[in-house]
Amino acid sequence: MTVSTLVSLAPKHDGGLMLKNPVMTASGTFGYGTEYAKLVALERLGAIVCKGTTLRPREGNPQPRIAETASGMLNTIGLQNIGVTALVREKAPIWAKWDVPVIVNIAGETVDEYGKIAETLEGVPGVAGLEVNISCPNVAAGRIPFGVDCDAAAAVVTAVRDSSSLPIIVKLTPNVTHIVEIAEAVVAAGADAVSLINTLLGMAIDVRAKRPYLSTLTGGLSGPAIKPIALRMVYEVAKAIDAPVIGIGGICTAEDAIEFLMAGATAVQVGTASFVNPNAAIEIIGGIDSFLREQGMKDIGEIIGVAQMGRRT
Amino acid sequence: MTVSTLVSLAPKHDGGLMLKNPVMTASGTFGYGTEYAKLVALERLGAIVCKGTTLRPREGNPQPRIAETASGMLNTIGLQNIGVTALVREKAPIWAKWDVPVIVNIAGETVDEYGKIAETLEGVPGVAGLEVNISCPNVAAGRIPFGVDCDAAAAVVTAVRDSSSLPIIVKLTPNVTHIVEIAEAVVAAGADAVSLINTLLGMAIDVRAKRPYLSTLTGGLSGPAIKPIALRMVYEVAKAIDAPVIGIGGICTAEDAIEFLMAGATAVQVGTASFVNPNAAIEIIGGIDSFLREQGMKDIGEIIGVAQMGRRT
Amino acid sequence: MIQGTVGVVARAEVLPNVFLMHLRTPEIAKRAHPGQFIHLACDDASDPLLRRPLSVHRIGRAGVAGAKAGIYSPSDRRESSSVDLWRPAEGEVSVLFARIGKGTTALARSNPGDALSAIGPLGNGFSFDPKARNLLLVAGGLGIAPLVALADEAVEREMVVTLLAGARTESGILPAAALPPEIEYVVCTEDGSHGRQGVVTGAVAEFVDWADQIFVCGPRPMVEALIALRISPTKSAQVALEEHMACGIGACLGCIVQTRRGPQRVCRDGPVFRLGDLR
Amino acid sequence: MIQGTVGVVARAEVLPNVFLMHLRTPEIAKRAHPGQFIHLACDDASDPLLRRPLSVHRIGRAGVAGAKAGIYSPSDRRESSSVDLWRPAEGEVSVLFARIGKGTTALARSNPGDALSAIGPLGNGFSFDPKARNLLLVAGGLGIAPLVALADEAVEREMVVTLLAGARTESGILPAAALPPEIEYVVCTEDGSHGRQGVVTGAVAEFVDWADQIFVCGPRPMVEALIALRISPTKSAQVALEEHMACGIGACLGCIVQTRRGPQRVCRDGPVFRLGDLR
Ligand SMILES: Cc1cc2nc3c(=O)[nH]c(=O)nc-3n(C[C@H](O)[C@H](O)[C@H](O)COP(=O)(O)OP(=O)(O)OC[C@H]3O[C@@H](n4cnc5c(N)ncnc54)[C@H](O)[C@@H]3O)c2cc1C
Ligand SMILES: Cc1cc2nc3c(=O)[nH]c(=O)nc-3n(C[C@H](O)[C@H](O)[C@H](O)COP(=O)(O)OP(=O)(O)OC[C@H]3O[C@@H](n4cnc5c(N)ncnc54)[C@H](O)[C@@H]3O)c2cc1C
Ligand SMILES: Cc1cc2nc3c(=O)[nH]c(=O)nc-3n(C[C@H](O)[C@H](O)[C@H](O)COP(=O)(O)O)c2cc1C
Ligand SMILES: Cc1cc2nc3c(=O)[nH]c(=O)nc-3n(C[C@H](O)[C@H](O)[C@H](O)COP(=O)(O)O)c2cc1C
Ligand code: FES
Ligand code: FES
Repeated sequence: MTVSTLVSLAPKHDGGLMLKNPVMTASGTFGYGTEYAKLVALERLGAIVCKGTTLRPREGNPQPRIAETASGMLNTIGLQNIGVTALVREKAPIWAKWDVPVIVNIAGETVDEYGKIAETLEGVPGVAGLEVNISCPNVAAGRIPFGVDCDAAAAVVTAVRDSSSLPIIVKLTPNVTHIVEIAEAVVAAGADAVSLINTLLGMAIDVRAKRPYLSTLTGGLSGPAIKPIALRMVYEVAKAIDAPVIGIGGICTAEDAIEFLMAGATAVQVGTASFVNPNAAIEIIGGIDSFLREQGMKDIGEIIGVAQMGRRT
Repeated sequence: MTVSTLVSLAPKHDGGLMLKNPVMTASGTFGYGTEYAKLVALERLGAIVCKGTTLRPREGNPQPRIAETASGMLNTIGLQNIGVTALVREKAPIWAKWDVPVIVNIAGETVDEYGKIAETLEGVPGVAGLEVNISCPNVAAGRIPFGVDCDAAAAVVTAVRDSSSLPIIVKLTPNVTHIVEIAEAVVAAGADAVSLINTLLGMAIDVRAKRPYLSTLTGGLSGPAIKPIALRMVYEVAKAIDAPVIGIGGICTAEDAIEFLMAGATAVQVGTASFVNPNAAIEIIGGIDSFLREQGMKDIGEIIGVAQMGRRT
Repeated sequence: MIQGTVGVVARAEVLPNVFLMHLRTPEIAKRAHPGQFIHLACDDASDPLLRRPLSVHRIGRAGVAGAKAGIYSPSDRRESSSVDLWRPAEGEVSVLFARIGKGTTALARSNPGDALSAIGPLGNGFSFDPKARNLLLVAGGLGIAPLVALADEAVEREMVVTLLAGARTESGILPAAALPPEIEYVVCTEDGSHGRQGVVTGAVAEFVDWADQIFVCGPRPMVEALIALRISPTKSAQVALEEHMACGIGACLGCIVQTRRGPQRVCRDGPVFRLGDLR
Repeated sequence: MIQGTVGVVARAEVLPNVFLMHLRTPEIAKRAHPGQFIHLACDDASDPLLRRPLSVHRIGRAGVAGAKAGIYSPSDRRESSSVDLWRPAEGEVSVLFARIGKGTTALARSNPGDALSAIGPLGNGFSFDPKARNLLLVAGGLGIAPLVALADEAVEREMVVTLLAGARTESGILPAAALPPEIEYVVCTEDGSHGRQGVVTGAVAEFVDWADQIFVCGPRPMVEALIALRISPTKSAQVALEEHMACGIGACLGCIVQTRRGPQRVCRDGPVFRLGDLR
């Protein structure tokens, strides 16, 4: 019996951004893919999302950049990356030869920057889609993240939409009261899909030094600790919007991934878990397949959103 | 050498709600205190906050009510409690004999209910203060929690303030974009102190049953998993407001508590950790004392807010 | 009820994925009654976070049939081979548990000599009807765990005990050596691989008239089948329930079960309830 | 670089709170170079979450002085007593680590026979200057861990090695038996309880002219003191750095260190850097 795990991340887009399975690696946690080439059978992945890419190269933040917390970690990498020009020159040609779609995660400090990055990536072989990270601080609005405001978020999406013919995924921040409103706003502005969640804003304090542990005081919390929050948000957003949702947050095992799919996610991204187990995504793909077989199911679609149906009694 | 750990939770209030040490037990995690009387030397606690109390008794939610998550737990107890009348009759007289202040956590579904509960508790011996839980759904506003809206939150505080001469702590929900704004609003409305955080909204899915695990679909996430988020919010709020902040969220050890104090909390509450170790709060009190001695400090005030000072270099 | 450290004296996998552990804890052994439980921490790190409740399986106490003679010093480490596998020594209690998730997996890794953090004994325990002489014990799967302590005490009191034990297959059935020899042991397996074929509740009818009192522990569907039998209230049928627990002490209200007496906490008002009170 | 399971063959507390562990991992043993590290998972649960990087302390490989003869089957469990404590057998590598936090505490609890998840060997490793003959190795505290593998290989290549090892007190100093016998071992303790009194960097001046090449591993202040000595670049001084790591593979950018060549990843571009490149 063959089981189909094909999913489309952009059903309204030409080409549709079809993935052979719904398991992707999350931005910032799998580098440019190349770092893992020796350990992981990359061609088996649904897709790879590369490190957040900015218009110009960035050196990122001072040390310390990471702190471990209970079942999680805080990071403040500060979007260190080679910049979109180097990416087009050095990374995209490698990806073009791979048998796995690579999605470029992009980040700007102004609406204009987002548009320019998207423009630079237009028509570049090896780039299958864009994931627009709107958790970055909007320098124009006093460093408030774009993603906490419906209008700012929509403006970013419009700018990217206007500069790109690629499928556009918009990555939402969880640090908001009503994530559904933001999701609705970005879909209305032309997002093909949304991905959530990015990291939760957190802090650790070094009690010996009597100061915040990370160089930038706060950092982004990721890992299994945040899974329940992510799952709740995915459930809420999937219920509200008519576009694919990509679930992210603390996914380590096939069971975790299936929870997100059942909550309504069309696909998932594996983040921090890849640090712990570079083959986490590959093992999850195998585990989902086994689960579907065990349940006598023929298509991944049979589990997507099933937990939306009803209340437990 | 003696070390002073005395703190005031309501410096602008007559009496001040002085605690012999800054370690309290959190609402809903220590029952009415009586449940732990055999295992824990209650009189050594800074204060006890009792289970959330409503105007009328409540039976709470169906099973399952709790789910374990990575370094955390979800709960949907649903404010099961004996109601304020039974509390005044059965519990307060016991507390009046204890050598530890007991603060009553109160919860209403309308602004009016908050006022009525506060009225009922006015002048009752054994009740040292009120903690106003504004995470409850505001039935008048379509079940949106009071605590996510500055005006609704302020209205609750005003109602309680008008009905009570007790010190008032307002307990904030973390499920908001800008927690500082809510904190400022409740302090402006007359809160003597704020406590944070309540639980984060989360979900778990039972992949075998293909539905959300908890009877109410979502539940509140607590435990070590949420500590980094809580600490960040305490840091932000303590920097912004001119009233004591009580830090809550994942505190298990003295080091955890000291992180919150250094972030600017005047006191802390121990929640989920008491389930794991009923003597967690007692051990934390001892650990803070040892830390102060080790550092050659004479007063707990020497660590409160020290991490607010500066950036790491 | 105490909170403290207990020492793992022995651990053995007595059935596939089922572990028996002897814990040295004179204070709990002194106080424990059949039907009560111990709340055990599985790990010092925070995942798994919560304690796990396990029934007192047998109690090592003078005057309890399950206890072997002999006094051990607190530092005592015995190798599994030198332990009387089935009977905890004086000052010890044993627990019998299935390895199902991360908590019990961590517990199953404990070695003799390890220390675990425990709270106990917790809950109310079973109570004997002073007039009862013939006792029927009905166990589904690992529900047998608390009933063995009960059987020990009943034997001590010279009562007549029949234990009906059911499991899916023979691999879920304890050997007779695991039980006090004085009792009658009736085994049912769903696939007929050991004892009678069928579910354990099917065999209950045969013994119910004979029994003066009935004690039950097992999965929820089994308990419901027994409720459906409408056993006469004069038999004082008691059932030990399970619910997911956080505190184990009555504070969190996580373990509520609805009864005819209103919502009750399994950890503190139970885990033993009158069968007739359940809905 | 492989990801796989390694077997704990032996574990011993060789100094107070310092553990030596032999790991059976033919694939890593075959590939590892001195200065590289292994990224070890400490627990299957998610707290602690991240792997912990530990240097390859000695390598059991034919042609490496640290290796003892003998081939072991994968199922091999040796008791600590029957192991050559200091030398891993062929197909094994050893790690030497301080128990400081929850990760190393969990690791220190591993028993012979346990399996651990490992990724390795990772990082670049030390490199010999082809013209070098006299090597000066400078270790602060547990910084000695990777330098022993280096000493083994240098001895194999018939180089002349002096190892300066510093610690707070004698309880932090490895016995000479822990090192290849061919090397000169100079001990410094801050309290003078063993060897010379003072910090190890104080003794460096005496050997620096003699040395053709210098290898350093130790706490950051020690490294900074060495940078301040402005050792001639002709000595090709190399230093193994530490930074907090998540991936260990070059993907997360958590372990960046600023160098004269720009930001570098300790895990992939290092952990060994030219002393002269550090700022
Ligand atoms: C009073 C009482 C006595 C018990 N006695 C025994 C016994 O003697 N032998 C035995 O094998 N089992 C017993 N159980 C069940 C045992 O507690 C669970 O099997 C165990 O907690 C599962 O933990 P886990 O981490 O391995 O599984 P997981 O699936 O990881 O557990 C996840 C969560 O569910 C809870 N949980 C899962 N199953 C149960 C359950 N059936 N009851 C309560 N909580 C559960 C755990 O506490 C945890 O919070 C008893 C339960 C109760 C309430
Ligand atoms: C390349 C490399 C090689 C190392 N080799 C050795 C060795 O051979 N022997 C040895 O004893 N130690 C070595 N260390 C340090 C060792 O990794 C840490 O002592 C260990 O990770 C501490 O973990 P913990 O959980 O016990 O402490 P915790 O304090 O709980 O660690 C908390 C967090 O900090 C990180 N961390 C803490 N200290 C360090 C550190 N010094 N370097 C990197 N991360 C750290 C941990 O990974 C974790 O994320 C090496 C470090 C690196 C980077
Ligand atoms: C070290 C690190 C770097 C990250 N960098 C980015 C990034 O550049 N762009 C982005 O959108 N998300 C970034 N993220 C967020 C992850 O892609 C993911 O949304 C988040 O970590 C939650 O998933 P997880 O719990 O599976 O890690 C980063 C996360 C980590 C841990
Ligand atoms: C089982 C449970 C019940 C709770 N009930 C209440 C409540 O009635 N009122 C309230 O304000 N907070 C309640 N809380 C929230 C806690 O007081 C605390 O704010 C939260 O758990 C975070 O702290 P922790 O991580 O230390 O548990 C409850 C928490 C738990 C786990
Ligand atoms: S487990 Fe907390 S009340 Fe029963
Ligand atoms: S640890 Fe991830 S890049 Fe070095």
